[in-house]
Amino acid sequence: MSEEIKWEKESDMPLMAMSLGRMTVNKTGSWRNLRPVIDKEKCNKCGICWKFCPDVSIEIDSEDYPVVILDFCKGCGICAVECPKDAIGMVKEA
Amino acid sequence: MLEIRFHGRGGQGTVVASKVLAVAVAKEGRYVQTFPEYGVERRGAPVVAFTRIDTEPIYIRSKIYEPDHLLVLDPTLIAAIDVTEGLKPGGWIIINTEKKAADFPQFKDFKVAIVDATSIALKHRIGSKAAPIVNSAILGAFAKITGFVGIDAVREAVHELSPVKKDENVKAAQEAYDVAKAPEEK
Amino acid sequence: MRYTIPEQEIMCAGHKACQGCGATLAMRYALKALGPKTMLTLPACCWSVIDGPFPYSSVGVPLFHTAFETAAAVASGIRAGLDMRGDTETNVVAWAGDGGTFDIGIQALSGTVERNDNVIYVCYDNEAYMNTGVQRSSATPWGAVTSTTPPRHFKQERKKDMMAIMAAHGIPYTASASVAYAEDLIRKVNKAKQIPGSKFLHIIAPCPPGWRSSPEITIQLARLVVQTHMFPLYEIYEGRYYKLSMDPKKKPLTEYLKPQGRFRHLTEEQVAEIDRQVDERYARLKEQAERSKPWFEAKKEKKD
Amino acid sequence: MQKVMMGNHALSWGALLSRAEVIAAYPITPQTEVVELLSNMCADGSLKAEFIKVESEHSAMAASMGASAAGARTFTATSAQGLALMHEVLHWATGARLPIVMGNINRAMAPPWTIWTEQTDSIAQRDTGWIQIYTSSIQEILDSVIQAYKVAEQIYIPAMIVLDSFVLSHTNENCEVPDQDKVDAYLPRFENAYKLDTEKPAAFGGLTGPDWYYELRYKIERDIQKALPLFEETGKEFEEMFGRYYGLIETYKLDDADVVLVTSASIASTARPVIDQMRSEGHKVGLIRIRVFRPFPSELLRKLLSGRKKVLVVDRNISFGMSGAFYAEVKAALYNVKGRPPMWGYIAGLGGRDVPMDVIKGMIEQTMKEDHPTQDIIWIGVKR
Repeated sequence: MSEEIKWEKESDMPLMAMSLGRMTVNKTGSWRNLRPVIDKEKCNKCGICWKFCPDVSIEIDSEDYPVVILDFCKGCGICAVECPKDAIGMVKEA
Repeated sequence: MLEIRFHGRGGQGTVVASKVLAVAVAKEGRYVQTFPEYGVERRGAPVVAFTRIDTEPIYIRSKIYEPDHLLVLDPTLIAAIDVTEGLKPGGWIIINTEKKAADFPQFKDFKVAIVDATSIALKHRIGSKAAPIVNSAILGAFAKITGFVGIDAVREAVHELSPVKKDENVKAAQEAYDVAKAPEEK
Repeated sequence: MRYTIPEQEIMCAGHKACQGCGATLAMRYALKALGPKTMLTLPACCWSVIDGPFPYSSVGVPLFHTAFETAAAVASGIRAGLDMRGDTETNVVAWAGDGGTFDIGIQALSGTVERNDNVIYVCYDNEAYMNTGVQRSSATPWGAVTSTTPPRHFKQERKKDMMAIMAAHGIPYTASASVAYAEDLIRKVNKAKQIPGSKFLHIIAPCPPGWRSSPEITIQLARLVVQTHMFPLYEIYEGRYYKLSMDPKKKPLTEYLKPQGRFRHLTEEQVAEIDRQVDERYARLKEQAERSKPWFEAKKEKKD
Repeated sequence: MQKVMMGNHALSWGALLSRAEVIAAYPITPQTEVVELLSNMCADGSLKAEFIKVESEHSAMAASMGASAAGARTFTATSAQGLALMHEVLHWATGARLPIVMGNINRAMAPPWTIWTEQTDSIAQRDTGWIQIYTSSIQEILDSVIQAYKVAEQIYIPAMIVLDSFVLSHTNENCEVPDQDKVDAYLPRFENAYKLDTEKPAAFGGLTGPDWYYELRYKIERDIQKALPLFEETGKEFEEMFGRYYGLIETYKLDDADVVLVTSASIASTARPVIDQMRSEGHKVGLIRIRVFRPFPSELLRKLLSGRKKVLVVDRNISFGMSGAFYAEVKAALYNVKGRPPMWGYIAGLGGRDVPMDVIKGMIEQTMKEDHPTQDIIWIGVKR
């Protein structure tokens, strides 16, 4: 995870627009209005949801189940559509 | 400062001749500046090149309007253009021709010297019959007649700058040097 | 769990892509295949925004942002610079959208591949200038609506055949791919990595805002575009030898067109016109693949 | 080694001696001999460089950027239309802080088609953040390539070496080719501290908002200003090693001069014998040749010009709707100085019109005759 980079003056920053950190500072979870919820009962651990996530927001846990990283998931819903077992539902964010 | 103008046709080696002279002069430790008449002339068209020679660094960078001396690589140009335009009275005109110096009465205000550079070039098989390359020979004659540059420096420069037939070009320069004669002072 | 694509994530979360962005998946997959010893150059395109603002980045490899029409030329320069400093291993990749490839960047691209410079050029194709708000490009398909081709005057020209243009340069490897077929896409990137000279990859990347489609059907569309023969997946070796990566039974075109707002205005006759174009092109492709079979067989025998 | 060479070849030799590693260039009259000789040098192995034979000047600069970003010393050359085509990427090279060195042969802009000299092509690029060195001899062209790398690579600012079409590009003259060993000692191998590096992956040039873009521009300006002392330092170092000094400007018989001619490039060279001639006629005239136009040596000019009786600036370029560029900038530099001299601005030699000694003398004489300049542009030799 990257830390937010803060400068006060020009001498703090590099010579040119050169990146110093990763975009993981940007918690895109706030973009989401629908949240994927995984039903472990139905999940067959195929990994298709992980494969098709454009936001790198699904991780595989130690038991091979997918886990949605809510800090970053934008709620596009691809995982729910592509899940062969209908194990992912999209629920409204409160 | 000496200012010299070269007249020829595109493809005859006129610009190269001016460069060879410059290299020869530089080898003798003097300052030179040489440049063609800038343009987009094509093969066969009249071509002009200039050389400045001095013992001091040369700063002037304008064209040469009143040259001290001329080299005419192609005698047919004499009828076509006024080669003497701006030429200072008493200046040398060195002409590549089969004719005699006396055949150029129109140049009475100048000193005319001739050399048959074409025959010398053909003898040494430099260029083709249709397009002999005469620069080496005419420079040999220039060295002899004017004494502005030594034949050794000319030979070296010719050798250095000839892309092919280096030895033949050197021989042509030497032969022209040997045969060239300044006309008697009037 | 059975991973069908490499586990390693080089691109990170937090990037600025729209929900359901196909171009982002293209990058995620490509980087998995390319690995960390890769340098990217990126002209103006959606990815200039997606990667993130200064001083952050999401791609996880060195990236040189560059002017719209220069991706290929900058890649050539990076390659030459690395080669001169003794690094002939690092993958140099130009990563451009359809605008930077089909249109404004085609001159530099043609120069780079004509010289057969050892770079991989990837065009992620979302079929319009999406970064500036969906204006038509020469990659926009016939019939589509964009902000410069409104419904009453939809795109009247066919999509430029960029694959054929690249093949005409005779480069060693040209391939099309879709983000719905991640394994195939990754296989092709891996192949491109192994072949010296210029490689061109053309990746279809659905764009929910531009295509006026729901973000959740991005993969479905990327699959249907292949299944309807709208965007066939194939490879071209040495500019001459064609190989279909898959030859699916053609699905009705409407399955692909209907969910997209950009095609909603089309009449049945107009859909039939697209269908005709698709069939014509697919038949030609199959013919080219058929003619190339002996070459692939000879190559296979040689290997055996 | 003593040679007789043309200005274009002096650029190629400069690149060779600087050990340029990547060259990306596209031919254009009157620059072609630069790339032809470099191609031959690469082909015969005397120059160990990769020559990318790009399809346009735009790609020449783009490929140069890529090579420089990858850490290689990079060279290119162009002229006029080619330079104009590069315009966008010239800004890019500066913004990306890539110390590329480029030769530009000053050729007048079309239409109408023309190939003769004028500075408007490079003057039009003065706001791109490139260092601009206007040369006035073949020797200076060669030496300037080496010095330009030395300056550019210390401050991560690209540099352009400018020479007159034909008058310098195609003129052959004596040129001392420095020893490679000595050039190597003067100009060490380039190590780009900000190169693309897979060990330290970073993105360069990403979207930057109003909060920090401003500071990045500030840094470019701060660093290009550093070139002013750097030219003097590297010039002195160059003089110690090679016996020739190159600074920001060159002065001639300036000390007691009442009337000072300020100009550049080949006109400044022809002006020297004019000054000699007029001095011998008893006129207290002097010459300043502006060599480095970007960054502009304002402070130095203020020091040298304030208190003079009259200054005339001769421009072989025109910023349409204003005046000659050197004139405008010399005037601007002196505006806040007490005792600033009146300044005359002449336009001469556009499109390669020859500027011989008598024309230069005429401008000085006209200046001496008039009490005060009455117009921003004095056209010399217009047929009207």
